[in-house]
Amino acid sequence: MASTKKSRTKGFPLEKSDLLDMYRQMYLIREFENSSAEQYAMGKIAGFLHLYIGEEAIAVGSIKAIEERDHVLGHYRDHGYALALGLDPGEVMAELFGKKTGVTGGRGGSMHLADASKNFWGGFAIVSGHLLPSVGLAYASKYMNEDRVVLCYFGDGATNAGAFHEAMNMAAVWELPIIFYCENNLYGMGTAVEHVSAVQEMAKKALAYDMPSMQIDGQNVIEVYEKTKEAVEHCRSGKGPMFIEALTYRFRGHSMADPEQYREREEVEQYRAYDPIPLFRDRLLEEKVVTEDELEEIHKAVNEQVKAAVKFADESENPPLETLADFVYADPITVR
Amino acid sequence: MASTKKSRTKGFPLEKSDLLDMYRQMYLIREFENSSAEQYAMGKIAGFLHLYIGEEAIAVGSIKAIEERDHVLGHYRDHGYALALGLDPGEVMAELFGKKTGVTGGRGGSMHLADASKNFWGGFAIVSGHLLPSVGLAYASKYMNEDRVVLCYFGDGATNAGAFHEAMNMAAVWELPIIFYCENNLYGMGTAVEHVSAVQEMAKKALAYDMPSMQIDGQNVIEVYEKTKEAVEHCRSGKGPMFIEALTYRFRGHSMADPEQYREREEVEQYRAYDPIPLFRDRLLEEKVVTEDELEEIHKAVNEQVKAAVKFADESENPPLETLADFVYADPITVR
Amino acid sequence: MARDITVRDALREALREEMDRNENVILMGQDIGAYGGSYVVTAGFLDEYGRQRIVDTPIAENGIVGSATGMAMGGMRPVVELMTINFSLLAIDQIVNHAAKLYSMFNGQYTAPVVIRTAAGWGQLAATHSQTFENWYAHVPGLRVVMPATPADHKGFMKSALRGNDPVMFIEHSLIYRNRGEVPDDDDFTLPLEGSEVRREGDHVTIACWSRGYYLAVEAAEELAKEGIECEIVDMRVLRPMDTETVAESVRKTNRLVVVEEGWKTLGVGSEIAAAIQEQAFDHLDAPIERVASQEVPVPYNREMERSVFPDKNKVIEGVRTVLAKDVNTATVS
Amino acid sequence: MARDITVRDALREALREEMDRNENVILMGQDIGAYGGSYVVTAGFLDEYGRQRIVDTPIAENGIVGSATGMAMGGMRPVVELMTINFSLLAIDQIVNHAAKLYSMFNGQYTAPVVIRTAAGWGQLAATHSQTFENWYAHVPGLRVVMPATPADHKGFMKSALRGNDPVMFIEHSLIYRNRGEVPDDDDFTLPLEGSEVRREGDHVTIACWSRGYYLAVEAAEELAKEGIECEIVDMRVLRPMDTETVAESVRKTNRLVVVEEGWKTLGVGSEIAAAIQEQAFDHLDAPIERVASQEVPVPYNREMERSVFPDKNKVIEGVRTVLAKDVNTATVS
Ligand SMILES: Cc1ncc(C[n+]2csc(CCOP(=O)(O)OP(=O)(O)O)c2C)c(N)n1
Ligand SMILES: Cc1ncc(C[n+]2csc(CCOP(=O)(O)OP(=O)(O)O)c2C)c(N)n1
Ligand SMILES: [Mg+2]
Ligand SMILES: [Mg+2]
Repeated sequence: MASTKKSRTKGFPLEKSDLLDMYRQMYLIREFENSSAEQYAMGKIAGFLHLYIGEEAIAVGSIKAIEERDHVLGHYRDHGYALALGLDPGEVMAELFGKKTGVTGGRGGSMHLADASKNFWGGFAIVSGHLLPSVGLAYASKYMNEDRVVLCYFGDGATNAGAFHEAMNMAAVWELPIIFYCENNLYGMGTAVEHVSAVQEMAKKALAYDMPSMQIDGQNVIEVYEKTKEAVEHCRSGKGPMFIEALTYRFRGHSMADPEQYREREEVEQYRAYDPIPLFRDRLLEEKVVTEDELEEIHKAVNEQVKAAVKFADESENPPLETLADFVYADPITVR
Repeated sequence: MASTKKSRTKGFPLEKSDLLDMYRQMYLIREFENSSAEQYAMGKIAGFLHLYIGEEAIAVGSIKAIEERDHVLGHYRDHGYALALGLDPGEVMAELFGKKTGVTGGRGGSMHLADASKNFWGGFAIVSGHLLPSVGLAYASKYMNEDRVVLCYFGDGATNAGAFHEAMNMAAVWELPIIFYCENNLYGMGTAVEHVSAVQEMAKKALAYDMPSMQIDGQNVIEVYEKTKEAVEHCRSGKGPMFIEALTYRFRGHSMADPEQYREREEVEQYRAYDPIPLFRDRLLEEKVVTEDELEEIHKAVNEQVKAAVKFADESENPPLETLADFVYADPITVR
Repeated sequence: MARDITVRDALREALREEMDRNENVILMGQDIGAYGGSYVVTAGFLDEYGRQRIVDTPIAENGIVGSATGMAMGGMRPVVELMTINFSLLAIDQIVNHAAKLYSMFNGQYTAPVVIRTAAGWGQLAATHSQTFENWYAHVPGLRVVMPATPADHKGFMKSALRGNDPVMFIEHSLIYRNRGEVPDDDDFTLPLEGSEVRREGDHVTIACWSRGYYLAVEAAEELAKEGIECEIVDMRVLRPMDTETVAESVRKTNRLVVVEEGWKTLGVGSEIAAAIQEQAFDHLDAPIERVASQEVPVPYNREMERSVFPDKNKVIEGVRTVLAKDVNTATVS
Repeated sequence: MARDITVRDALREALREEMDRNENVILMGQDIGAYGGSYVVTAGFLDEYGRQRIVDTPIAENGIVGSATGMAMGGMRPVVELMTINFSLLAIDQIVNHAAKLYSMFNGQYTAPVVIRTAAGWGQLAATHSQTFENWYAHVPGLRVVMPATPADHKGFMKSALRGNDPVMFIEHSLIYRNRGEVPDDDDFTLPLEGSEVRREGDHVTIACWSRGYYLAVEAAEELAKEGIECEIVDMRVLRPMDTETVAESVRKTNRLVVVEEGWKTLGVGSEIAAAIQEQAFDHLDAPIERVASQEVPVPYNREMERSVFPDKNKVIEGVRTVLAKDVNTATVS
């Protein structure tokens, strides 16, 4: 959510504090994940850990374009959304550690971060599964006149699932305020898009629903912000859903378990030239929005924050075993 | 399957015997179904009975355009496909009666006609369910170099189901010889297309898969034949799948249980002007392909055939109860 | 005060009353509006409530349940109608992996109290349209699964489901919509979503049943009573959480148990009841628990074959005779 | 001759041998090719057999199983890999309403012998990725459901599945791929897709188990043997058709039964085994059948919590002690 003042920084659609905030968030996500990879190697995090490294501009740019009341849902690669939405890094790290202080109390783990108080409904681990609840939230927003837009993130791989189609169609028929946000990183796990999708440009899939769409540069946080802003306005003005395809690339494996035998090292190296963080940093420096020193300060502060997050997670307790059966049912059960 | 000779009747892409055969088939489907409706009213047929009345040109025109080796699959509204493929009307009626002599031995009923020896794999009652096995049959045809095209029929309503999307995408990715044949009769059960589909033209749905498509007049059996022929050639030449949307209308309720409260009588009356049978008959007469007498002869023969079919069904036996558990497993089971 | 109404009318009343009480209650499903519902439960509702609240959906079961789940997350109270329980298989990922898990997986942060109405039943509809999967849903923590028999239960459970906070599989049966029974005259008549009910007392044998099976049990019990055999009938009503203690209590008296169900026998609900009762009333059983269930075949269209698949009064009677025939005195402790 | 190999290698051998034997056998699934398979079962296969036979599919479970079913109808022998059994819920309509029914519904005209490989298992993967639904599939007539424990069974069943004519749910377990055992040195080694197996003899108690549960049972039995308690272990192996007679036979000797499973207890496979055994060996049971199963909660991510959900050696031992503690002499026949 951008600051509300109207002043803008030269060459940018946002003012300096917002720009620095975005930079800080991207850097935070990156460092948080680098650290979590280390913690994983040390055995403090287990199960699946999917890193967002290389894709940070999408979460940060798009979430900057929405309001606090808007809804966010994403898939399991969800650290970026969580941190961009302002969830506490310590509590997120604690969740990765499975601790009681984690954002979902150690029940969800990396794939299931959520904070209902921030309208972040979660990371979801069934590919394409959350697209349907996302449609329902948009329906509720419209039905109850809440003026809340839904931002629903998913990958290129998810667009081949039937649930995607059902969600797109219903959102279009019901003219719902939802942005289908496709992060096209060219692979679903180890499978390249061209082997499994009839079209390479995900945005084409919106044609079947007469849904407006855009294809954007997911490595450029400012473009992401601006285009998402447009889409959000489209949705708010009652024109129905929008499909955004953000072109991106993940620099790490699908999850920590991935031996990455399906792509060449050179390919990864090539895409590293489009690392959204240096790209943004260079632009901020070029346009003299910030100085190296200011950036250094941000880096230092973030590094401290990440260290503190790990410490917090480390020192937190496991959830008590007696609470195992909590939250299975919301209403009481008396029969055994 | 059209006769192989090259001679053609003036103004038509087929010779007289084929044209009369098509007329006869359409008339047979119509009379067969009128009769089955009566049998239903008499309680000899039960469960669901979905009539194809008004849509006969599609099954007849399209099946004329394929070869015997090609595969056909359709949904539960399947009498038309069965009769156009040459299944015996007596055995089809017997199936509707649930008799042992029925095409599926009384096990399938109206919704599940099939004759594997004619590569008619069945009517299927889960909306959109058969689209996926259809894709698999096309895969097998390609993999085993069999040069068999798959004709897969379904309704407008089926295009909103996830399975449709998964089938379309896989067929396109794998470049399979399959025709997705959408019978757009404007309603899925009692629900008008515009209330449930983001696009009114089903053919638009093929855009998401870069799949070529055509929208054709499903009331014109000759157009159906010609366009299907084109599509079949497209598939045979290895160019991958094709989507056909045949515009049509069903003159009767969705099934015998339908009180038809979702549409006005006038609407139905309007569409009756596009009854494919008189349309075809008038054209055959106009172009002097046939005489009234010849038609009369066809009518008489068909009427006899239908009467005989009912008699055959009536006189056939129920399947023996001892065979109930046959065909659950193909290989023997010895444990109890 | 109470009135004698049908199961269908009990449902209609419950839905209407809750819609009138809370404007965030909406109904959605295939052909529930213009068509009036496949089993005519919502006939007339579209005219009364309009397209905003009576939503005809695409044929997209996963989509319907999934979007309703989102509506519920967002504060609405959607009632989904899945035409038949057979089609719920297409929605089962949303039911089991989403609706049933959100509350727990996200540590109690939010609930998704979607109510899924669907109908079991048969009637020469052949293999894919004649199944019942209450046993599957009853396996899943996080779901409440009701499968009522009486009009009062249909009404009371539906109203509770719409006031509660858990996702509910509400399983109706196409062959009992016209069955009648007393329903209290009270706009706030609700019933807790748990607990079995002894509906008939008897000393000789217990019959555990639910939904249409309850009516079969009653027919059988009436016939057997003529011979002096008194059946105690326990209507299970709610299959998750399942109250087997009421059955055990009854078995401690009758020492014999028959379970009636329309699902296939292997791993049907009866298997759980049998397993639980042999735990809870081991020393009281004088005969093996008998399960009267469906033949294990895809259901054929042919009428006689179909009838031979499903339980009926006679098969229930036969089941009772089987458990009575076992003479406890011949039992050998090996 | 036999070799000591892992479950994973047994599977790899079976798939390779059958692919070499019949060129219409193909493998398809998400990431089985370039990635090598989530559980590395098909690593290297793409290079060996090429894209024609090792088909990386879209993330479309219903689509994968449905199209494989069509391939099987058309004369091919597809082996589908569904990454985990959790995702099979998205394919369950094709599995249950299509593959399992075509042969019967169309009166024996054709079969669709698709083989569906999928993995149960857990490992801090949280609620949607830690389930096992063998009980659901074992409920369905028309399906064969195998869930083997030993490398030999994995190999022999897979080869049989690919030579047989029925659709097969072939359920593996992610936590036993590295377990080792003897496998006969024979390219034509197949095993009938039915029948349980007594794998360890003992007089005091019978343990029925399958898949990973078998290994837990062995651990428990070894520990109990030190105290002189001898467990008879029956590996169920095939869950449909289910051979409960072998269990009953064993119970007629031991008079006590414990079932071990990783699914939720209510309506798990254990419920069917218990229900069947109380029918088949009623007079021989000296104690209620005990089910050692999962806690009935969506599985949490936290390691300790997760471990507390699933059975382990100690819980099996506890189960055995429970059935042994029941003193038959105190049993009162009411
Ligand atoms: C229904 C389902 N099928 C398979 C999986 C296993 N899986 C997890 S992530 C993934 C790839 C998804 O790719 P994409 O949608 O492109 O997102 P990305 O990981 O590239 O961000 C797969 C196949 C799953 N979680 N759910
Ligand atoms: C998965 C599934 N959902 C719902 C139904 C019930 N149903 C049967 S036919 C039908 C309408 C299908 O409409 P359409 O595809 O347009 O075909 P038409 O009947 O118009 O030829 C519905 C909803 C079903 N059989 N299967
Ligand atoms: Mg991707
Ligand atoms: Mg239609």
